[in-house]
Amino acid sequence: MATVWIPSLLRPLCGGAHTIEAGGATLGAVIDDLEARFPGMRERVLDRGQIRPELAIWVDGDQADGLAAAVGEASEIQIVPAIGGG
Amino acid sequence: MTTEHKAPYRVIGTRPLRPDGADKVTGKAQFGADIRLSGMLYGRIKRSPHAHARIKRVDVSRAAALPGVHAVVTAADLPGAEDRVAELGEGSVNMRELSGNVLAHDKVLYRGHAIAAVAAVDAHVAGQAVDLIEVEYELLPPVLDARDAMRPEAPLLDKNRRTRSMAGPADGPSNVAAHYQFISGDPEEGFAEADVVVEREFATRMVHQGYIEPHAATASWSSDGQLTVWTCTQGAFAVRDQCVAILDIPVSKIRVIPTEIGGGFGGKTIVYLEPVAALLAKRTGRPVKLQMDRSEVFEATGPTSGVNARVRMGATREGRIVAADVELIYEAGAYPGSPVMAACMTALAPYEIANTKVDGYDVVVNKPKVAAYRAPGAPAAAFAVEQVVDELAEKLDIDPLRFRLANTSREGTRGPGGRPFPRIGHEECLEAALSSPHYNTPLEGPSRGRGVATGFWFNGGMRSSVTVIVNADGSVSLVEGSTDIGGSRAALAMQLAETLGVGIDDVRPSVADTDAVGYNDVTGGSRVTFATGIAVHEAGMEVRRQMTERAAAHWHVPASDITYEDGRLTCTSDAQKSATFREMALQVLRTGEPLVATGSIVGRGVGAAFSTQIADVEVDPETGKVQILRYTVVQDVGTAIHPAYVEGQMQGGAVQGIGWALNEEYCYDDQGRMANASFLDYRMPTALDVPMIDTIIVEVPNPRHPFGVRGVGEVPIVPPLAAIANAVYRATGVRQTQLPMSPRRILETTLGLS
Amino acid sequence: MHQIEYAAPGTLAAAVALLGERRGSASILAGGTDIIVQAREGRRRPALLLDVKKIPELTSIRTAADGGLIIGAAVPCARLCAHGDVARLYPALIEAAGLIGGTAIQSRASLGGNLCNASPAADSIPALMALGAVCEIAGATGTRELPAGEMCTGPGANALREDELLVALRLPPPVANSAAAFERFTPRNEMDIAVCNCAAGVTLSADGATFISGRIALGAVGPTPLLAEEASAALAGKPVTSSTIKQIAGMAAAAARPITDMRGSAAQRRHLAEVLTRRVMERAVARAKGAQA
Amino acid sequence: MSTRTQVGARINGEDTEFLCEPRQSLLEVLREGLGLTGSKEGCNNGNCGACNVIMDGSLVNSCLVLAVEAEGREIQTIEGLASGGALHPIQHAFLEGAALQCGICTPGFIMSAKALLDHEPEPTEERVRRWLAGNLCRCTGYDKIVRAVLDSSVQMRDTARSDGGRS
Repeated sequence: MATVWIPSLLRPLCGGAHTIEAGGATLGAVIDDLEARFPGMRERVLDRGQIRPELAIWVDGDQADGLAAAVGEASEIQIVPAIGGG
Repeated sequence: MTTEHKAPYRVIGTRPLRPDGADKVTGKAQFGADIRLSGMLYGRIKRSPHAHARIKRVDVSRAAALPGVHAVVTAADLPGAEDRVAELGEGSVNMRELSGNVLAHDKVLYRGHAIAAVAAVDAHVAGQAVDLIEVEYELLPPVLDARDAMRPEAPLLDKNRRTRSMAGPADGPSNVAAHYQFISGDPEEGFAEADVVVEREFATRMVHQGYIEPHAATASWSSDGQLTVWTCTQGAFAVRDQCVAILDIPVSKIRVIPTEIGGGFGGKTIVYLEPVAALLAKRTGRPVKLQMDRSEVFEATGPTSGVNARVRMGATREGRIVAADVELIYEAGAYPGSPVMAACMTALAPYEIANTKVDGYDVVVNKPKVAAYRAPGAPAAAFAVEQVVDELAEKLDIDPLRFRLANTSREGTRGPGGRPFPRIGHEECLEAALSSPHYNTPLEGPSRGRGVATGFWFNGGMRSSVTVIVNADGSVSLVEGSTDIGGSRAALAMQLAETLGVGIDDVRPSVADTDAVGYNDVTGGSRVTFATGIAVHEAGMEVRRQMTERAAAHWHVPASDITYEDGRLTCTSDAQKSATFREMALQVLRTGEPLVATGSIVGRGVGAAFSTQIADVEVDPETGKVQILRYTVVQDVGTAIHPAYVEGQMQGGAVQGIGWALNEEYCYDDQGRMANASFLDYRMPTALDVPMIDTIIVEVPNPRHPFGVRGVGEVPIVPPLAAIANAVYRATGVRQTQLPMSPRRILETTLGLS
Repeated sequence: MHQIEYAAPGTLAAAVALLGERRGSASILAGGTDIIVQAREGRRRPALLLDVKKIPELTSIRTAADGGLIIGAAVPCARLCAHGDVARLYPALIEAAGLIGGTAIQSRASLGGNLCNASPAADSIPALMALGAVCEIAGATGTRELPAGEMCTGPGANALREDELLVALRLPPPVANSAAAFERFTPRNEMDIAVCNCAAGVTLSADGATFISGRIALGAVGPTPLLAEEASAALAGKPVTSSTIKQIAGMAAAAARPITDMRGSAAQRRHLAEVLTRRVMERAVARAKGAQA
Repeated sequence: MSTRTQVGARINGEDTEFLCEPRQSLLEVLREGLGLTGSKEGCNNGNCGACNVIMDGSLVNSCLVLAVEAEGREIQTIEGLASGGALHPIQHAFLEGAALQCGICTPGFIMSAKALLDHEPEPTEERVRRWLAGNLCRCTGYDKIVRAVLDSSVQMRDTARSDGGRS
């Protein structure tokens, strides 16, 4: 199971947990798993089936290109706002 | 302190002349305004004198009738842009808002907001025509302060705006465009554990990047409907894609040619003039050049946010920071998009703190829409946090650098959102500062003080492409698409020379237009030497592979028999068969297939950059003037590819920060008019205001870059505001919670003058 | 910029005639460092720019019969500051004129332009006032003289009639045991406008123990540079001590009528008026004593 | 529509004639009329020094000189500094010392430095900083620029000395 860090403003959706173990071989599958257990999660993270442009989802230290990003058994997933630089 | 020669490298770490340098010292280099085309017209923009008003009527007839005027355009000439968010590589931009910022549709939201544009035979006639454009306004009350704008009764800039957050959109309309929050651990429990708690509020003003080159763009349409745009930009592809969206034309119809760029610091990442020049050029059938004057640059481009911050931090008697609570309110300007989320994520990054809460608010006000500015969001947050950290250290009677060292982030420390740091060099920076000659030289004399501060900034990855062409004489052309603001052509050419084992003089780098090289995200986020460097390395390795195959065919041996080392191909099965890269090129490229390789990458494995800085100041107790006596920048750069330009980034960032700390600010009257939109009254440091800036390059290689590169450009501007504030405190005994620490502010806070 | 005409007459008479013809629609172009910017920004809209740099009277530095100097109104600051007699006789003027803009501005900007532009914060005007400079003015009806302190009548407004131009500034020869000094305060060390500036001229008794007379002028603390008259008058007969200087500085500051703008607050300017007056008086006294030694 | 004036000036050693309107600055005519775009417009009001040129031996902001004022004057711009393909020692010192990043302010700095070293061959660091205070640079923090000017002054003195020895 991958570990997903839940952003503070989404924690009310999942009983206040800071991290949640979720299953799936891809990022999309992990989000499906979260949605199944904590309805409403998907639409906070995705827009029309894509990662919301204002968000960045990191899998094991790299920003995921999309929902097909591979997720391993011991993966760490973080959901954070996207950042610009100067 | 720079290691001039590192054992594994031949080219990296040396200081060759930059390839574009000769043209820049002789005046030959072409910058944005230097474009001159046959039959070219000159454009000028009509701008709002009001900070907030509804546009009731625009009458361009008198302007259009002026002899010498060829066209006048308004927002009505722009195709309606969709209300969608376009990905431009630098965070996200709402296209309708981007279009509205280029030419106001129905409301003007800040003084300087563009309303119409004129093309004429020369700039003087265009200027006269602009004066003849009549605009009727319905004045609306301006909102100029973020805290005022957050009040429920505040006038709304956009009645359809609802606060966005991960919790979903809010119910009612608001000037608060977004709310960000990060909580880890249990902050209240953490504060309960603390023996010392410090809480303070801070405020900074809007400031500008202050690049010396004003924005300039020239557009020309061919008779078959192809648009060419010349512009000084940090990202030719970003300009292309924004023009495509705003003008509603296919990508295949537009080519953007980046000129040399006279500074950007994040401010040249979004379009202002390009789509307007394109409209005027289309209308007139002639090339049109638009360039801003300095007051337009101040009033109508994208400065960075004024900020309100509240910071509360607690530490144990032993010197361990156990809790932090930070609230950051950032002005977005006229449209959403302040860098507050980056501020939230950088504010506490230098420290490992178990219990933290950070809230950030992105608030629209009637000021120009902010753009990126060097480490966007981080300096103001560090100004607040690093003073509170300093105060904790003082209360605990611990040396401020040692206090930071005791709490430093390390590999594995989790930041906001739970992301763990990879290998970072903050600890090494602090140690280098502690053992620096500067820190170990006592500062003596009255009204003098020494301050330290530390800062963090992300590195960007994003997309880069390069093409490497091996010429028949063995020289190598490097075609890249990352516009070069501060010497990146040199840094990339050096990485290619290193990869191929050839001399730096054998590599000729050039920045290509959008039709001549693969996609490249903007030059920003400290990403080019890192990410485009990876693309260069990839292309270089492909050249090596192809060259090895050619050599194998030439020598009639299997490729597996050939080694490539230090720029020499050698056949392991026949030592007689050995040739340098150049010799082999001469053998195989005169007649065989041309040798071309590309590198196209998404920059993964970004490093993280830290800088620790030491400032000595003297404060004139009678005038309040702060003089910088000595200044040292310590920075982990991963690997310094070209140490001279790495030092240059460190020095330049520090001095830009010194300006921000001491004198720079947007001064507004209560109607939202900027009172100091000139280089005379927007007081950037001159050569006489600063000393030599000492640099200490720390090299903790980024393990995920082939040469260990970390982004260098942005982080040096993060610590100076706080370092100087801490120094002023030591000199005067008074904490400076507002910027700029101008003589007036110093007198007000030290003498109670008001 | 709007359409303008340009003329560069070679004689004073021709210039005065042209001014008379144009009846207020002409502006004088000396160094151009103010007028060109103002015309470009639409703050002034002269129909004619009258370049005075070809007129000998405006571009020369001459010694007057009384031993003082007559400085052409259009002499650029760089030439003024490099002039041996000016440096010897009026170091305070060099301290002031040398601060008008950076190096490139110095090549063009002039005392006459600085004075006629009548900025409340102009650096050379308090120095000219403290030195007792007199304006030599030419016009359709002849020439007249005016104390430098009376040239500015408001922000950006001067006492010249439409047909007049400033020809030169006449500086009286320094009397024995006298000296002046100038200082300004700016947030940056260069390329900045004074938040407050101050010049003081003092004459001491032969033994250096008593003030005979003095003149203190302040800039950027009122609509025009101003002479602190009470403070100046109060100096006569006072002992040369730090407490006198402190007292006079306080009186000078009391004469200030500053406003708050983006360059500084009223309170800051009033405070600086006192600090700067004290500092320039100390320097002027030291200089007067040094001159005597 | 406009009254154009014919102006004759010696620009970078060549007698040059051009037509201009009185409202045009020397900078505008250099750039748009004569194609000498090495002088840059950073502020157009004399506060940044990017347009600095040398007129009759004096450093001026070309944005604050009317083109008509150039009549009969000798003007030197960045384009006239290198002789026959060889960089001027100041240009070389800037290149060698990494005294430029974006490069937009560089021509102005080099012209200012030349005016300084023409007047004062041995300036101190403080003198260099004061002289260059009218030139804004936003990239370098001035450190390497000041060093480059000091380095070139040494270089030029050495060259002058060895030239003197020969003649």
